[in-house]
Amino acid sequence: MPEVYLDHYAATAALPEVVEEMKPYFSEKFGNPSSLHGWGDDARKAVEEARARVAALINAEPGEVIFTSGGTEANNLAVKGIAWAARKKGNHVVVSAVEHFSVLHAARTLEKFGMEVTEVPVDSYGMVDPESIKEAITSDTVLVSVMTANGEIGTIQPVQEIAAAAAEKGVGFHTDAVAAAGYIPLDVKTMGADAVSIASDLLYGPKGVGALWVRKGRRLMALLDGGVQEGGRRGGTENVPGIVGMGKAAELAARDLETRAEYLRGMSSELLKWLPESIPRLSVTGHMEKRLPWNASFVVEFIEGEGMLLFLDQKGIAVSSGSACTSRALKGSHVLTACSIPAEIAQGSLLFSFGLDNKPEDVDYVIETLPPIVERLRQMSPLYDKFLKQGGG
Amino acid sequence: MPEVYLDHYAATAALPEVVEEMKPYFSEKFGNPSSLHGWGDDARKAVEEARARVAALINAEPGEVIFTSGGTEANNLAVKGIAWAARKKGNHVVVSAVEHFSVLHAARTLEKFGMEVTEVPVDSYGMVDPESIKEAITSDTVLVSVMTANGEIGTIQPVQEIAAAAAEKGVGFHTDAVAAAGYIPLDVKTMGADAVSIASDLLYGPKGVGALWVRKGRRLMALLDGGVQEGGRRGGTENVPGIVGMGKAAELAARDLETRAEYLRGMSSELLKWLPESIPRLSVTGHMEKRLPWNASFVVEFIEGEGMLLFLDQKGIAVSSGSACTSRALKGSHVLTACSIPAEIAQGSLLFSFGLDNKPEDVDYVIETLPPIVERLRQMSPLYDKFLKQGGG
Amino acid sequence: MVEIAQYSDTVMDHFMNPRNVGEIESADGVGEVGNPVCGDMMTFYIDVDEDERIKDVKFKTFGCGAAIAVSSMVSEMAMGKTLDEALQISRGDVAEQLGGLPENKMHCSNLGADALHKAIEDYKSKKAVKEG
Amino acid sequence: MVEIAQYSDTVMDHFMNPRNVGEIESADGVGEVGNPVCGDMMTFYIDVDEDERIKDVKFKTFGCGAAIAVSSMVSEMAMGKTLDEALQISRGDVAEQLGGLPENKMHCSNLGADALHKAIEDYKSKKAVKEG
Ligand SMILES: Cc1ncc(COP(=O)(O)O)c(C=O)c1O
Ligand SMILES: Cc1ncc(COP(=O)(O)O)c(C=O)c1O
Repeated sequence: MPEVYLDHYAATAALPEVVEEMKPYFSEKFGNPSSLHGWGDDARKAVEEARARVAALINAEPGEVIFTSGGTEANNLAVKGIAWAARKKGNHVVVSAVEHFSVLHAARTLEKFGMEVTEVPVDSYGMVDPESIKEAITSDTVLVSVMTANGEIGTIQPVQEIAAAAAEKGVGFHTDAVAAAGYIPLDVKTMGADAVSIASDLLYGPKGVGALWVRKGRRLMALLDGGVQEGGRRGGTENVPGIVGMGKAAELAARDLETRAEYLRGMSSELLKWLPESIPRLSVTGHMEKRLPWNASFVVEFIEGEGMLLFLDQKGIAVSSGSACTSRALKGSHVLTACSIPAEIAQGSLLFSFGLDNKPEDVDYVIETLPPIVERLRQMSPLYDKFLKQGGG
Repeated sequence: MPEVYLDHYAATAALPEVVEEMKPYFSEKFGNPSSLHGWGDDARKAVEEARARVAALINAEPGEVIFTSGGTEANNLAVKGIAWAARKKGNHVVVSAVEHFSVLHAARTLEKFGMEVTEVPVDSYGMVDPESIKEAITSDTVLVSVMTANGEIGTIQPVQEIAAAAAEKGVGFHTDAVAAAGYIPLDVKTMGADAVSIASDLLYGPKGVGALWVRKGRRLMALLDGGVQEGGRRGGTENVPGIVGMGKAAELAARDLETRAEYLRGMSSELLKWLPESIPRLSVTGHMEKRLPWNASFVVEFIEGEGMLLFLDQKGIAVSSGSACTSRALKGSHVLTACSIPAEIAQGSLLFSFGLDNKPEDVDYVIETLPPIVERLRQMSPLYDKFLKQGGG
Repeated sequence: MVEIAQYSDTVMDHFMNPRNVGEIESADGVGEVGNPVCGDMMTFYIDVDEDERIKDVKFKTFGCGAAIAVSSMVSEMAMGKTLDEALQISRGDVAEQLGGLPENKMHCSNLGADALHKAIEDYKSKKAVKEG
Repeated sequence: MVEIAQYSDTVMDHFMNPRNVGEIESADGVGEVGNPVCGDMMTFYIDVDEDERIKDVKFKTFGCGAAIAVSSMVSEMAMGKTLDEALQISRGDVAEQLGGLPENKMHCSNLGADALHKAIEDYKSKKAVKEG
């Protein structure tokens, strides 16, 4: 049976070069970067080299990059850290309705502490209108956070325009680039953001590492209090091997960005084109043009995602879904809801996320494998029954 | 030249078995534990096995263990998470003066948000008196946090008595066991704590992983908002290889606890005995009996720690110091200050932390190497001059 | 810690090869429970013989793997039982027969017994109307 | 990002092999700066010839590697200079001669020039007293 992994948004395999680069930092060059001896020196140099590599991916200054334990921590640090540091200036935060939970729930925590949060809606492609950001900003606003691109539906946001809208009103702007970094060019010198989150895993680096870039001079309250690591903005002994791995992954991602994007786009656009042709009542979610190259996301009517996942797994195909049943919290995707997709249709969500290890044949295999699965589940579905009886089909 | 690493408190080398166990989780079993397919299953099983192993080290239920990015995050989660979850009940927190910064500074952040913090003093051995905890608790107190043992001076606290004092008043009790876990037996069923922090690094596991045990039913506000990973108490894609490594390290630490402790105690007690005999005006810090087996800490009068570290590094010996100049924040150790050691004497702090890779000969090498270094630095010291002129020596 | 979806072999078997999928045209009783908006919806059809025994049962289910497996198991358990016996089938029995269900699926997806009971009630009320 | 202690080769050389360590008994001028409580303390001793030139300089320092290297470098820079020239030696010059100092050590450990200037002032005030 073929093994076709199409869930790179959930997890990627670290590249061999990345693992190779990390290796010595577990047991040989195992020092603590704060230590004043040879072991400490080796670790410190490795961390600073990784910092420079990560900075280069987004054209930032190394001194402005803070390493974290992942995208979630980077987002929490940005949202809470910037809002709290500015809480004497104002108590209002603006986010989009399609942010990742690490931004949305961080904002909800701010609410528990008396801040106000405006969730700006999106259109049916999941796109934020920069005008609506402008309108949401009040004299009390201290932070706008809108993601660079959404991983679930692939939609790339007009961040530059949103940044300009925030800047015009003198408000800090954070963008979660976890799903985008390494796949679309990002340049902090021109994008106008004050803080950018990235994660290692989507770059084929190790899990458990991420980074927050924060523009020099932008005030930030630490989330993990402790020592003065990371300039006092993130305490805790540095995860040296993880950081080294992320550094290597960022270097490779920067080097290969265009070829990777082109390769992934080739496969995803095939699937985006052919799957709707092979399966009736299946539609693409997200924006067709302003779209991450690795993302191919759909909703399939009358059936629910988990069943598709389980049958696909039996055929060696790994994907994910935004359906309620497939989420551990048993809630349907807030992103699909924000795109005005009815709840029962959102239950049939399917997300194919392409990666470097995929081959064009994988698309063929999916196009061959999925239709009978959908058909089988539809045959069991009372909704499909009703649809047919009402003359659909 | 010998290479004598005596800074295991700052960093340890991951054991070969640990690295071996982690390896497949970077690029082969690289799945996301939340994913509903074979790759996800492998990752999920690995994380749950690691959770059981970490739980076993402190005789806890696996379901009560939350993985974090290290000791610092575990402490921040415990202190802020418990205090914030209980903020409607009261707004007072009690900590000891010798806590790690990840507890002390977390408490200071609570202060910024309107909570009150009492720092309970210690005696000259760094020991907390359970009576003083009782006295510090008010009707507004929601949390007491006192570490199991202090890594800088080795002193083991009377946690059971402190836990009893907190329980008597119905107050939650957290203990930071980062420096103690794996070296003294810990049993959450008898110690009476509500939350216990541990870190992987001191167990010869990888950096960037830690865990917080929280008694079932104890309310906790998440610090990293996001997905429902870790039961909704810690969002973010799990650091699977790191967690697997910590699991293995915890398993080995539990298995070998007694032999390790005995072996380390043998070396550290030699140094604690002989160094004061070889160098005048050098004293042991911390408690002589209630002491972590790996710790040998001293202050050397008239000279400053960094100079000793640099000369020792030249001789292949790696240690650390609590002096102001050796800290990145350029502040002297708050632990030594809390033990009423005068600031100019605390500048001469030296911390030897023994590890499994040390040999008894390492002690001899230190005893042979350190005295001429101290002598040389003293010859340069105006303080030593004054001391000699005042008839000391 | 929240338990995550991990299905027993029996659940997987009933999901992959569900028994009694389908519809009974002009069935003696029909029961529908759940709501596609919440993610799970089941329709049960029964035919009943003179001895008040379920002589045929079919179902259609929209929902996750657990929901489908539950429906299949309920249909198997109900087949041939008297209505009174069938009304004794509880959610707990179904989960047990399936070798357990993930904790977070116990409530939302374990609607099969409810749908069956509703079909029985439907049969009874239709009969009452006929006889009344 | 806070710069961490990373010493240049010149700093390490002056730290490991400091020049002019010691004391001058009944020196023409003595200058003491710093405070052991803060972690750095330096005492400079100078002897001055008839042309107001520093003919000998010695120091003792309590403090970190940078403090010792700074003292050594200042002593070398001062040796043979006229007092006026020696008064021109600034903290910046010293750091530059050392090939740079870590940023966080620039302020606290870079007291050597101050101690030298204090010793020169001491010499001058003693001379004024003698001549006055
Ligand atoms: C857009 C976005 N932001 C943040 C995160 C959180 O990253 P992590 O799970 O590495 O903490 C994700 C994870 O998938 C993401 O897609
Ligand atoms: C007692 C204690 N608590 C917490 C920590 C923080 O652990 P980490 O640096 O792994 O975040 C340390 C680190 O040395 C420690 O010694």
